[in-house]
Amino acid sequence: MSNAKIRLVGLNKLFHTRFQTIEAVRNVDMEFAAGDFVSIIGPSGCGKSTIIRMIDDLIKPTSGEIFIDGRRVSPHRRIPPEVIRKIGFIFQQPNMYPWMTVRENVMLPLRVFGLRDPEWARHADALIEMTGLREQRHAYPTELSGGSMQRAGVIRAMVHKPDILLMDEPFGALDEMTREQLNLELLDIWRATGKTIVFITHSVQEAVLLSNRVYVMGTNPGRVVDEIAVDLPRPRNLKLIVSDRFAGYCELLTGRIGQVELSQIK
Amino acid sequence: MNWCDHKLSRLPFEPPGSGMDRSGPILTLDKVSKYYEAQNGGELLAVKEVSLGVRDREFICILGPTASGKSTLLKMMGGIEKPTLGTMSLRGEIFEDGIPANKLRNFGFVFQQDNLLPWRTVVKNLRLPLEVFHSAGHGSADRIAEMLTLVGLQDYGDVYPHELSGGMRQRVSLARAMVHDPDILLMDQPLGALDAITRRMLSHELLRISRATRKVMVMVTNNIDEALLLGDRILVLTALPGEIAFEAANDIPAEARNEAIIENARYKALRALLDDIVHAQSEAGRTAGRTGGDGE
Amino acid sequence: MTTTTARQTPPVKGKPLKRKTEPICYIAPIILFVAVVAAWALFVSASGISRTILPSPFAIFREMSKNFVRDILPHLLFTLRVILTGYAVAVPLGILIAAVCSQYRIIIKATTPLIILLVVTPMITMVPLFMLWMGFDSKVRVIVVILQATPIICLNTLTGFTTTEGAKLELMRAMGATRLQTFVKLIFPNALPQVFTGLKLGCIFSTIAAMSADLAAGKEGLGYRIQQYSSLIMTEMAYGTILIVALIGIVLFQIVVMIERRVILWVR
Amino acid sequence: MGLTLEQRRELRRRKDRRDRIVGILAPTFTFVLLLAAWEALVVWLEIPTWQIPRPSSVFAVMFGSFGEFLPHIIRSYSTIIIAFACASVVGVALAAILTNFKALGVALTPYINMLCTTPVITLVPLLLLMFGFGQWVLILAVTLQAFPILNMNASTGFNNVETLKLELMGSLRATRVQTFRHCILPASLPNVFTGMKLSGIFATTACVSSEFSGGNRGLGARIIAYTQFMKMDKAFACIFFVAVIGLFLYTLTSYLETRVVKWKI
Repeated sequence: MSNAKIRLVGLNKLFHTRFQTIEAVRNVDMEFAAGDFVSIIGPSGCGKSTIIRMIDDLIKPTSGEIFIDGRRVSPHRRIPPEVIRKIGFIFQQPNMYPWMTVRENVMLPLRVFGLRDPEWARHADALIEMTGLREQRHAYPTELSGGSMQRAGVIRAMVHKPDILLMDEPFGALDEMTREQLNLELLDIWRATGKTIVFITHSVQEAVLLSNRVYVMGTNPGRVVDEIAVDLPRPRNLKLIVSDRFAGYCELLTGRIGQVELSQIK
Repeated sequence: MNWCDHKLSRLPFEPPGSGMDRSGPILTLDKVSKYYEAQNGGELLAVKEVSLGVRDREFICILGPTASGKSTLLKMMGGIEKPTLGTMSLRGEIFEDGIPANKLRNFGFVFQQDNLLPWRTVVKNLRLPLEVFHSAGHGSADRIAEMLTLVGLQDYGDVYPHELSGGMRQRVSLARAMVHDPDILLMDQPLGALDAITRRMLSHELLRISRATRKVMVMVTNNIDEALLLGDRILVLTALPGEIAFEAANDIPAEARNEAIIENARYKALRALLDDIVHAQSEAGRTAGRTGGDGE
Repeated sequence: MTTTTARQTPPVKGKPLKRKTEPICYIAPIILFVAVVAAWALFVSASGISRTILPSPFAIFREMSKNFVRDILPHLLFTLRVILTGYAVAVPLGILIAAVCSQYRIIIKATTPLIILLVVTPMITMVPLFMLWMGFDSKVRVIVVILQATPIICLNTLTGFTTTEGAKLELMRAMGATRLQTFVKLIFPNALPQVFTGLKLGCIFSTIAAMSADLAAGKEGLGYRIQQYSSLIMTEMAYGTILIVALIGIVLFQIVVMIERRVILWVR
Repeated sequence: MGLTLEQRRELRRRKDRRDRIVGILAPTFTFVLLLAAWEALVVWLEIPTWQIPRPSSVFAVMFGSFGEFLPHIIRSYSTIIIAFACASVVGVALAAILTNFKALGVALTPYINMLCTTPVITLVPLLLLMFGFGQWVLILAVTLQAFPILNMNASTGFNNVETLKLELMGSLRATRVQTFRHCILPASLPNVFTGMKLSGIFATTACVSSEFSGGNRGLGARIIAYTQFMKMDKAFACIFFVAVIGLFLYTLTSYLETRVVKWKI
C-alpha cells in the first residue's frame, strides 16, 4: 500500500437519466501524495466535478476503489465521520450563508462537527486574521466583495483542520486581478499548512502557477488523457508568469486541451 | 462551423443619417463628468472630465481597476445615464444633456449579466428592440434569423433563456444589441461573468463578428488579453474618479490577432506594459483608502 | 455529477419541458381519503355517537344525493354567481389601481399603507352596514366580495410592479423606451408571478367574503343553508353543504393555478 | 462606487432614515385627508348619524363609551391573538414535518390547501353544536382558518432552498435537524413571515365572521347588534377596533421580520 494520501483505482461513474445513460467517468486512476498540490483541468463535461465529489463521498462510484490514507472507502456504507473530518470542500461560487455573519459562516463546520472547545474558536479567528478579514468578520456576506467572500469560503473549509482540500474551480467566478491575488494567498496557505490540495480549474495559467502535477481530462466519456509534471521552482510568484518556462508549460497544456477539444468535435 | 463569409443584407429600412462620413469621429465626448449626490450633502465623483472621439469602424477597449467608473462612462455613452457636466456629440450634432431618447436607435448595448427577458423566447427577445423602435415590420423575421445565424444559435429560436448556458445567453444578448443595425455597439464587460474556456471562445467570436459587421464597438473589460485581442485602441482609466490615465493604439497586426496571439512579440511587450499600468491604478485606488466595492 | 450545462442539442420544437408529477402525488391523497372515511365510519358506528353530533359519512352521502338538486343547487348557483361576479370585477380593478399607483414613488409611499389597512381590516365587518343601506339582494354581497378581494390583489400587484430589477430598467432606457413601452414590455410581464399570487389570494378572500355575507344576510346562499341546517339539527345536510363549499373553494383555486401554469412558462 | 464598508453602511442608514420619515408622513397625510373628506361630505350632505356617522362622532364614541366595548374587545382580541399564535406554531411545524417526510407531505398537503380555501366560518355553527358555546370553539375555528396559508407559504420556502446551499451542509454530513436549523429555515424565513402576515389577516377575518353567527360576545356580534339598533357610530367604532387589531398583527410581524431577517439589503 503506497503512502499516497488519496488513491483512485479504476473509477467509473454512470448516470442513468430517463432517456439515456451518461458515462461521466471511465476508468480513472489518480494518486495524490501527502502535501501534494495537483490540478485537474479539462473542458466542461469531462467529469472533474464528479471525481472530486466521489472523493468526498457526495457521489458513490459505479465501480472502482477510493483509498484515503490507505483505508478503502466502502462503496456501500457512508464514509466514517473521522475520515470526513479530514476533508475540506470549497465550492465554485463563494456559497456563504447570507443569514450568518462572516465569522459565523467560517465557524459553521465547528458547530456541525460539534467541536465546542474554545481552542477551535481561537483557530477560526486566527484564520480570519490571516486572510485580512478581521474588520469585516461581523459583516454580512452580501456586504463583501467577491474576492473576500471566496477567501472566507477557503478558510471555512480549513477551520476543522482537514488534511485534504478539495477545490472545485474556487476562483472561476472572480475577475483576473482578484484571482491572481487569491492564487498567491492559496500558495502561502499551502506552504504554511502542508495540506494535500486537489484543485479543479479551467484556467491554464492557474494550473501551471499553482500545482506540482496536472491531470488533463478528456470528455464523453470523462477520462484522464495526460498527466503533466510542472517542476517550476518554489516558492512561486507573479514574476514567474512572464518567464519562458512558464509560457512553455502553458502552451503544452493548451495544446493538450486543444487536442482533447478537437477529438471531442469529431 | 464558421460563418465568416456570411453576406449581410442591408436592412429593408434605412436608419436616418446612416450615410457615415468617413473622416470625423462619429461619437465624441467633451470633458464629460458624472457626480452622484450622496445623502450627506457631499458629492461622489464617478467620472472626471473624460474626452474621447470614436471613429468609424473602430474597436475601442476601456480597461481599469474594479472601481473606476468605466461602466458609468459606457452608460453615459449609451444614453442610460445623463452626464452631469460636459457635452457629447453624435455625427456632429451637439447634445448638452447626454444622448436624447430618439437618437438611441443608433446604439446597441450589451450588459454584463445577459439581461434577457426571461418570459420571452430567444426570437421574442430579439424582437424587443424592433418593437421599441416601431420597426418590427415585415423584414424583421428574416433580420432576426440572420442575427441568430451570425451568433450560431439559429436552431434555438423558441427556447426560453433559462434553458440556455451562460455563453449562449450572452450570444443572444449580443445578437439582440445588433438586430436593429445600430452604428455603435457598446459592451459592458460582456464576457465578465463567463468561465475561462467559454470566455476565450467568445472573444474570438466577437473578433470575427466585429470584422464581419464593420460596426463601431466600445467594450469595457477587466481582461487585458481580451483588450489586446479585440481593441484597435486601448484606454486605461484611473481608480475612482475614473479619468483617462493611458491611451494607446494597439499595433499588433490584424492577422496576428487570433488564437496564436500569445507568440506575437508585440503582444508580450504590450501585455507587460498594460499589466503594470492597470496594477498601478488599482494600487492607487487601494491606497487612497477605498476597498474595492462592486465595480461602478 | 457534472454541472449539467444546457443541452447542446436544441430541445423539442415549441413546448418547453413540463415537470411531470410522479403518480404518487395522486395515489397518496386518495389512500388517505379512503382511510379517513373508513376510520370515520368505524368510529361513528363503534362509539354510537349520536347522529346530531357526528353523522356517518354514508348517511351524509345518502342525504345529500337525495335532496341535492332541490335544496342545495339553487343556493350553490347563487353563491357561485356572487363569488364569480365579485372576483371578475376585483381582478381588473385591483390591477388597474396598482398600475396607477405605481407610477410615482410618492404615490406608492402614500397609498401602500392605505391598501394594507384595507387588507387587514376584513370588509365583511361592513356586511351588516351594507345590508342596512342597500337591503338584502345579491348586489350587496357582490360589493362585499369586491371590497374584500380588491385590496389583496392590488397589494401583491403593486409589490410586483415596484420590484423590477435595475439592470432590466437600464435595458429599456438604453433603447429610449417610453414610459408606456417600459410598463407594457417589462414591468407588467416581470410582475406576473406576483400578480398571480394576488389572484390566488383574491380567490380565497372572495369565497370567504361570499360565505360570511350569507351568514350575516341570510335568506339565500350556501352559508345561510348551513346555518339553517345546523339550527334544524339536520347535521348530515350541514356537513354535506360544507363539503360542497370546500369543493368550490379548491376548484376555483386550482383554476387560477392552472391559468398561472399556462401563462408563466419561463419559471424553471 | 469604491466606498469603504463603513461609508456604505452610513449611506444606507441615512437613506433608510429618510425613507422612513417619508414613509410615515405621506400615508398619515392621505389618511387625514380621507377622514376630513368623509367628515365634510357627511356634514355637507346632512346625512343622519344613523345612516353614516361622522368620523369625529365615531372617535368620540370609541373613547367615550370605551367601557361598553371593552368586554367584546377583550373577547375578540384574545381569540384572534391566541389563534394567531397557535396557527403560527402549527403552520411552521407542520410544514417542517411535511417537507422532510415526502410520503406524508404528498398525502396531506392537498387537504391542507383545501382547508385554506374553505371558509371555516361555515363550520362554526356545527362546531358550536358539537362542542357548545365556549370561546375556545371559536379559537379552534380561527386557528383552522389561519394555519393553512402559513403552512403553504412555509412549505414553498422549505422546498425551494438553493441546492448549492444544501450541498454545503451535505459536504459537512450535517444531520437532517442541523440542515433544517442552519440552512433550510433561515433561507426560507422571508416566505414564513409573508405567510404569518397572511395568517394574521385570515385570523381577523375568520374571528369576526364567526362571531356573526356564534353567540352575542365579541366585536362581530356587536356590529350585528348595533346595526340592528341603528347605532351606526358604535358599529363603526367596532369596525375601527377590528382594524386596530388587524393592523397590530401586520405591523408586529413586519417588525419581527426586520429584527430577525437582518441580512436582507
